[in-house]
Amino acid sequence: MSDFRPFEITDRPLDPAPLVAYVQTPGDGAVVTFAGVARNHFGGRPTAFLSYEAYAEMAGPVLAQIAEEARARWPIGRVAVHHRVGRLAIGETAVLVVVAAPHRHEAFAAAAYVMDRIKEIAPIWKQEHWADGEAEWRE
Amino acid sequence: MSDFRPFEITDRPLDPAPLVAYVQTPGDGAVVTFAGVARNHFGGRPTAFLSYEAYAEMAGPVLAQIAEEARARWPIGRVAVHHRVGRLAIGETAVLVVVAAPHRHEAFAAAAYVMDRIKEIAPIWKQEHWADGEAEWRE
Amino acid sequence: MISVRVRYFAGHRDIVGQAEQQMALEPGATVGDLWGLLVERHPRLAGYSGRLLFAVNQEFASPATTLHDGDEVAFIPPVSGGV
Amino acid sequence: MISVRVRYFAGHRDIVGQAEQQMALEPGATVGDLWGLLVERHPRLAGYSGRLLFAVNQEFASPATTLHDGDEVAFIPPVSGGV
Repeated sequence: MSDFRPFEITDRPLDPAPLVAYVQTPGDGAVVTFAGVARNHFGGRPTAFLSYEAYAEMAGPVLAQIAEEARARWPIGRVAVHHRVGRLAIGETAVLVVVAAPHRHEAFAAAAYVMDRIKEIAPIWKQEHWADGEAEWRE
Repeated sequence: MSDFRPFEITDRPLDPAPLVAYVQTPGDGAVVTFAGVARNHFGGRPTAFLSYEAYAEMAGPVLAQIAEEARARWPIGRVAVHHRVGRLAIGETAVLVVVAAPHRHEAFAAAAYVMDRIKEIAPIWKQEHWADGEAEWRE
Repeated sequence: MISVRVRYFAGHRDIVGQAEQQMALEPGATVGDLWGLLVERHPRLAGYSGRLLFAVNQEFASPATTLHDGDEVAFIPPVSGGV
Repeated sequence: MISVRVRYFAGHRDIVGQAEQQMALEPGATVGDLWGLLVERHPRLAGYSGRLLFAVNQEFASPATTLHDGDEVAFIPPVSGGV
């Protein structure tokens, strides 16, 4: 865990275990983990794979800023967010949001909020590669 | 995974990985994992450890029934719930609720619902062992 | 007479002093009748009246449920799973 | 004249044909001025006007933000992180 960073953009497969270990402190009764995974269709059209690109130097700090927003709104503990970039096969995890809190309702609310904000402002882009060979950026 | 059961009462430490692997199917874009962990205080009073007891023959089927309630309310995929019994040290996981769904809002809502219902009807009891040596059932 | 197996958990077990027992009842006795009998024997159970759940053969039941020979009855004090 | 580094991502990069470029601007030029210049050069960028975010030196900025020599400017098309 020596190189663990709570907010990270990476081209390596994501593993929730180190994020959960990082966020959980003895005062926490709840840890909520959200995994966003590549699914095999969008709006009924079959997807072959996804690729993600990020403005990495900015995206990491934006993820940390979103976590601070959540901490200002709810009595929660630590937050960690890892987002993957590059090519993802169906079923691979694109993003992990992990929130610890003394109580579960705040952990759920904060995790959902962090994910909503990522989709609003984090400089990360998804390209859908359809099964028929076409590709397009989701905008 | 040959002996994996999606709804289980166990006295062994809980690991989310097999639950996540079980719930996730290619049509899912979201997997929400809730971990309820033993925390070091309750209402400001220090806790030494917790112990859980279950009506195990009934609790497993009740967990499955709660999952069916959630599936009737939201368009979600698979659900898995493991609840631990016996003595738990601070920081150990008492319950894991994992929900997969095509979209994240439903996965969050269903996971929160399942946890609420567990606290309402699952025949499982927690005994708080205070740091001062007293013990009491949470009722 | 019918015979039923009664299960006790958590605070109930602490009061009753055992985890389960076999009990003989009049035919037609209900879950509520049995609870009343237990409260007579163990007055400290009265504090749970109105805030417990009932199960017969591991399925939720009501005080009006009629018991049959061989049934397993559980009185479920307020649950507190999760954390 | 000042010199700024411009970063392009996703759909923008596809239109502009490069991931970044160095551009010379009049002193006092704003982020909005630079975007206007780019839309002139690459008319297909016009479809993004009004629905993009701006960053200067990796922090969110507005079209009114004044640019300085050495700044890194990013035009951020609609983001789609997560899934």
